[in-house]
Amino acid sequence: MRPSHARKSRFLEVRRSIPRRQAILSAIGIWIVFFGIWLIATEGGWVNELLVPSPLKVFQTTWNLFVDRGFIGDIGISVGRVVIAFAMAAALSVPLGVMMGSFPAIEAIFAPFVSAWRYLPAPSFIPILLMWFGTGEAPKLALLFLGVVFFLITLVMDHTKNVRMELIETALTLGANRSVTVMHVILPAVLPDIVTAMRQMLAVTWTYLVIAEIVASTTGIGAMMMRARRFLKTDEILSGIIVIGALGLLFDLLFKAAHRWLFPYLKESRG
Amino acid sequence: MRPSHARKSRFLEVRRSIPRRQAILSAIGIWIVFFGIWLIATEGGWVNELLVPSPLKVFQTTWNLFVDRGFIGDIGISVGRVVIAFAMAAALSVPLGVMMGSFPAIEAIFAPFVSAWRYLPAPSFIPILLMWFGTGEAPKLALLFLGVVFFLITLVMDHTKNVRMELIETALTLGANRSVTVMHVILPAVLPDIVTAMRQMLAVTWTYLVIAEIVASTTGIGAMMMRARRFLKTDEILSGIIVIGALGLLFDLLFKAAHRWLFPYLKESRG
Amino acid sequence: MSSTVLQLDRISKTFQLGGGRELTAVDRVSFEVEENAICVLLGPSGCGKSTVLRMIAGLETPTGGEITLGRHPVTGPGRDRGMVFQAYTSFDWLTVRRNVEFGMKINGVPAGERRERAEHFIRLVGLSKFLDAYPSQLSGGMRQRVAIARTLANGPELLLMDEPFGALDAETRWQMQELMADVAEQAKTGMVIVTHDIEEAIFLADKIVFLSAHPGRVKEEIVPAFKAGGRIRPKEELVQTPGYAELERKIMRLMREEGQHE
Amino acid sequence: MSSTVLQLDRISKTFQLGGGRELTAVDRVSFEVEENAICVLLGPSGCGKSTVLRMIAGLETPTGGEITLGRHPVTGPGRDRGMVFQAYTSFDWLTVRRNVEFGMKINGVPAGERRERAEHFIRLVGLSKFLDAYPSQLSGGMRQRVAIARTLANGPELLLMDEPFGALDAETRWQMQELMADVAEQAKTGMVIVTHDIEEAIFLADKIVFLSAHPGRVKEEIVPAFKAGGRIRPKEELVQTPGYAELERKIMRLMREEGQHE
Amino acid sequence: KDSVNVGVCVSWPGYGMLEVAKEKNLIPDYDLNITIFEDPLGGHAALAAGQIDVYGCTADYTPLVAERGTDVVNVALLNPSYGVDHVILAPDVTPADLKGKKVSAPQAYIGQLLMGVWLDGEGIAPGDVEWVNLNADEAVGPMLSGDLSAAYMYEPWITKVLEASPGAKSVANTSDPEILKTGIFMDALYMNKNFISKRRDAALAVLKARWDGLGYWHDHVEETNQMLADFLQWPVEDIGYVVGTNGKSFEGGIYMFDFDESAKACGVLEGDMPLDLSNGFMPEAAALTNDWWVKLGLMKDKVDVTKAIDCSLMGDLAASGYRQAFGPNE
Ligand SMILES: Nc1ncnc2c1ncn2[C@@H]1O[C@H](COP(=O)(O)OP(=O)(O)OP(=O)(O)O)[C@@H](O)[C@H]1O
Ligand SMILES: Nc1ncnc2c1ncn2[C@@H]1O[C@H](COP(=O)(O)OP(=O)(O)OP(=O)(O)O)[C@@H](O)[C@H]1O
Ligand SMILES: [Mg+2]
Ligand SMILES: [Mg+2]
Repeated sequence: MRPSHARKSRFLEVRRSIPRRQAILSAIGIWIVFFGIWLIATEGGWVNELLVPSPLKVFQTTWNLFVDRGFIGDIGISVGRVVIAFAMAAALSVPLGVMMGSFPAIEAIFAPFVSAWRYLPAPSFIPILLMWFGTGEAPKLALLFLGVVFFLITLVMDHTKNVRMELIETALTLGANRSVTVMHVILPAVLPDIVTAMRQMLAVTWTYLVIAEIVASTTGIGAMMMRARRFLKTDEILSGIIVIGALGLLFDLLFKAAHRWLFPYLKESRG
Repeated sequence: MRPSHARKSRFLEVRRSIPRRQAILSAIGIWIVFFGIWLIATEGGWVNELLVPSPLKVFQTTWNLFVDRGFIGDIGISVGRVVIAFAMAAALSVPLGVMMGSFPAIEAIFAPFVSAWRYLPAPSFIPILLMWFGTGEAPKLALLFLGVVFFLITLVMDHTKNVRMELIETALTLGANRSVTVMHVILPAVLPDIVTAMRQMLAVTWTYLVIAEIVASTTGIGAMMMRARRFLKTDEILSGIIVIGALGLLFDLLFKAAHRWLFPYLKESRG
Repeated sequence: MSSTVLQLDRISKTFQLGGGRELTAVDRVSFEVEENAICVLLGPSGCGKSTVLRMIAGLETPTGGEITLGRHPVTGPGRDRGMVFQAYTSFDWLTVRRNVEFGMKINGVPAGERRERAEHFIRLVGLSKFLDAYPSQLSGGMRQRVAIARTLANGPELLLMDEPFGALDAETRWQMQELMADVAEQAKTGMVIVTHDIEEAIFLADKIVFLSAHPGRVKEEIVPAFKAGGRIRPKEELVQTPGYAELERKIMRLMREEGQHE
Repeated sequence: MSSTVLQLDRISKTFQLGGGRELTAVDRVSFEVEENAICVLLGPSGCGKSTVLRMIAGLETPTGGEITLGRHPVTGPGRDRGMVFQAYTSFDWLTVRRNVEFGMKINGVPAGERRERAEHFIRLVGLSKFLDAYPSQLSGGMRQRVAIARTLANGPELLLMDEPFGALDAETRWQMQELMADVAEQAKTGMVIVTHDIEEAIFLADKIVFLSAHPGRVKEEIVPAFKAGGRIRPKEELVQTPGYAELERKIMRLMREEGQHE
Repeated sequence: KDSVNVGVCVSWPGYGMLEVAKEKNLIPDYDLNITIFEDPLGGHAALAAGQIDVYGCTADYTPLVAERGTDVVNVALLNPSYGVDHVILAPDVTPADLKGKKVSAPQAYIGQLLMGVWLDGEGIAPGDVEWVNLNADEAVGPMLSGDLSAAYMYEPWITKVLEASPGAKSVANTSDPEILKTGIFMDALYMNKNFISKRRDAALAVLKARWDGLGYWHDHVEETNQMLADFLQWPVEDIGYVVGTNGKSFEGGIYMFDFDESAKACGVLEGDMPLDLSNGFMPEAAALTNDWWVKLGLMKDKVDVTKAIDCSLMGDLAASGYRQAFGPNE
């Protein structure tokens, strides 16, 4: 028996969670609006078809790229680059960041350095990278690596510093030495946060892909987009953007799934 | 009377804060090591002096740039672009992010859109931006804006969602309506976190500067660096990188100071 | 003697959990709160005390029954029912004075009156020295006093408190309890207080509503007979009062019985 | 009767604050803890209880005086002094069993013995059903029991606890108190417990060390005489025991006196 | 087999003849390792650092190399631009109106030279216009929206812009005899000095292979154009619009020097040059380019451009009796 005077629910309620149906409809809605405006703008001739082709054209092109032009190969190469560069960045950032977050003496050494290098305009390193790494995969990986590694170190360090002091002191009073404390308490405690930070930073790596693949490259999504620029194939550029967006979201989902899978104990149960 | 058996302090102690002196020495030390290696590498002829000039040369060049070539004007222009673009990004992100964090209905609409656009490879939008915004300042600002705005929205939203429910419910039971709750409780509560998020994201804007200033630009640090690249003046490129790094750190300090100044109530006092 | 200010009439609350499951947290709970009286909700963890309080505040909608405040049914949160939470809810960006003025300001009380009332209630909770301090400069107990002053200054008919002193240490908790007893007398505001602490319940309550768990139902309503003559202070006296020890044991027994179910 | 396991000899601790200021948190505190006995540290907030406990644990270095455990001076944290904090310190990424085995594992106890001891102590704290559960699946009280089992399984000579039950609700707190009384008897481990709760102190303590504030000094050492015959259970009985009410009032008075200083 | 690292400056058919040589096994003793740099400057950096040995790119870079003193030399001119590069004027704009208006060209690239040379011909000094730093593709949008008064462009944008914006017109291109004879709108082959001095045989072999590849193209235009299309991932028609189908030149594309012509440009072979160019004009053209960079404010001084030119390899080939001369196929 719901009282008749029950508060009537308005569309906008602070922190009132919404039904799943509405969430799905909203998500679909915004994309319909987006593509709708795009479609109207192009079909209605508000924008030059040459520079902004209609979404239908772009989908068509995307389809063709996949079916006829082996775009999947380019995607594979780009994904490979992003993954390898990111893995290298993680392989450096996680140990270094955890050490910096655990030992103030180490933080004092590296933090002033790392925080300045975050501002590094990675693209201006291209000539230097080419000089050092030649023309193979190395300079592209190095660019992607440089674009993300300093942010990642900073984030890992911050998260490590947030590991609760009580956990560390508990380990110490259980007889743990420094290395046990770091490896068996601090590291597992911070790992879920590290994975979350990696999820966020992977997006940065994707945004750098286009720049990296201009560097001595004929393969990959970025190189395809460069070629498309040359021939004014805006539809292919937009295809590339859409594919990168979709890949980004896909990786986001993968990271989320990995998070759930790696850290089953974080599932909340019991009230 | 300190007991003679006091634990002897080792260099690496988990979470044992270090003396100020050590912190300062470490910070200076790492830079000395960095410039030292650089100096030795160039003076010792391990690298081609033309491609990697010695730090002395770079400082010399930086000095010349300032004194003889009016570099300060370029810097002013770049700083202006970064600040304006970032201010625009903030002007959109803060209201939108706060609304998304406050109203699940709004989040449901925009979140799926924003999180896909984070992966946006901003550089590939250059042709479209030029078409829409012409060749003045607008496309550069737009590029910087696009590079950072989606990250910023996401961060503001996340922080807003972390505003404690009790604060909101307190406002409601004091008789606040929706707009009062959002404007006078949620917004001031999340503002310190927003400023912190902005501090972090400003770094991203700086890394995009070099790309933005290739676009229809002959002024600014980025354009200077592009020209330097053309003429393979690595010393000037490195000067640009150093100046950007220094500016980044300067802005970081400004944001820190602003944070202290804007939120005096966050100063911890009393135990 | 005194009239009823709040009435709960067979209030139920069923939460929808994930996967179509349901949880009845509160099941046909009825009780009344008299004017200017302190009603304490007691019961084992998870018995629905907070849920009942939140429904009174209008922060949750009952799935059954009716809550009446004065003559009007409760349909949402409102300034007539002020709430104090266990977690500190001081607005950290406002000084103590402006915290206390907050409710009045958003309700359009003129500046002069606002100032006066704020100062009155700040004095009442003993923070006059800290008028222009920020909450971060205060201790936990002082912050909680700010929250209480803020709520009282807003002139609610009823003050709702969910374990308001749970996070405080023993001595501060006593001070707060005594403060609340004073406030109840001076500000003439009815209160519903949720607590775990039996001593606190006995000290403060004009009436104790004991809830049982799974689902939350009223198990017993207890009116401490020995308090008929008014509240007993100082607290040290209370433990010596005839009847106190029996009541304490009785409630302990109730608690323990309920605790078993878990 | 029983010998001394821990001895504090005029321990002081002065913290260096910013700007060259100093704060003497603990000033020449001396007391002893006997084998298998529970010593409770009581005192107003900020009187240095935690600091004393942390110095015993070796987590802070005294600026004066000497702490002796058995025959050896304390110079740093070690497995001979296990510590349980108020905040939950279960390692969320390990199951209950592996949490409890943690200390033994890092100290090189062979797997078989580890397993056996872990199971023994998990049984002792009543969590046998949850051997393979993760801490996040447990309630607050159960997590605290994991922490206690983990510490005990590591075989410390002394168990140090800083308001271990402060975050728990009343009924769970009682259960835990009774558990600790059992543990003290069965595991034969001495304990130093910091608490705010007078009832808890009286129930658990073989000796109460009452500290005064600013700076922290030993104000009084109290040995509850009525407990000479052993601990009294169930708790409901305790409040009825002759001498209990007097002791409670006495401590309340001490607390209140100290509270004034603030 | 020794390998030689070759770079190609943007995917451009003119630089593709080494790929032809490689695929047709015209250089059997060496492994050619060919990389395309979509970012031309990246290639120059790699060449200067010795990460690549050989690099095909525009000739306007020669004075810059001389100024910097990097270990890079221009060893041969490959082809003039024969109408690829245009200056496009917006509708309703006359050259005389351009003072103070926005004109676009990629700063410090050949496009800016062309724009500068053309403006100069119209009596407008570089300082009299507002330069906008844009690549051809980037200039399309602003050109269509009327933001620019003139722009440097090449195909396929010229056609698109002329179609979409009636009244726009091409006012100058690199096939104009006046512009051709300046000799500065050229593609060139660069090599790393250390490569030449340490592996002179390899350098000679690569250079020869380049001409052999060209010869193969001349003889098998259709097959080779397809090969280039695959290599660059271009449509084959577009290859035709650059290098043509007659095995020599394409009006609106480029004009392929044969070996003899290039050797004459170096001055290592006697004889007259086509296109109103003079024998041995290479240093002259580089010096002129240098002048233009100075005029445009991008270089400070005149430098000794001969430091960055090395015609000895062409000379060795010529001395060894290597000859190649051809005109368009019938
Ligand atoms: N929003 C909600 N969604 C689902 N279940 C809820 C929600 N809020 C409370 N519950 C459940 O309702 C029951 C009663 O919760 P409530 O918080 O009212 O208990 P409580 O008596 O206040 O407990 P405690 O003493 O621990 O604060 C619990 O089982 C709880 O898990
Ligand atoms: N690391 C520290 N640096 C500076 N001062 C400290 C530090 N730790 C504690 N203090 C100060 O020492 C005094 C004693 O603190 P301590 O935490 O030991 O008190 P306590 O009795 O445990 O209080 P509570 O009951 O609130 O837990 C306090 O005034 C506190 O502010
Ligand atoms: Mg509750
Ligand atoms: Mg403490």
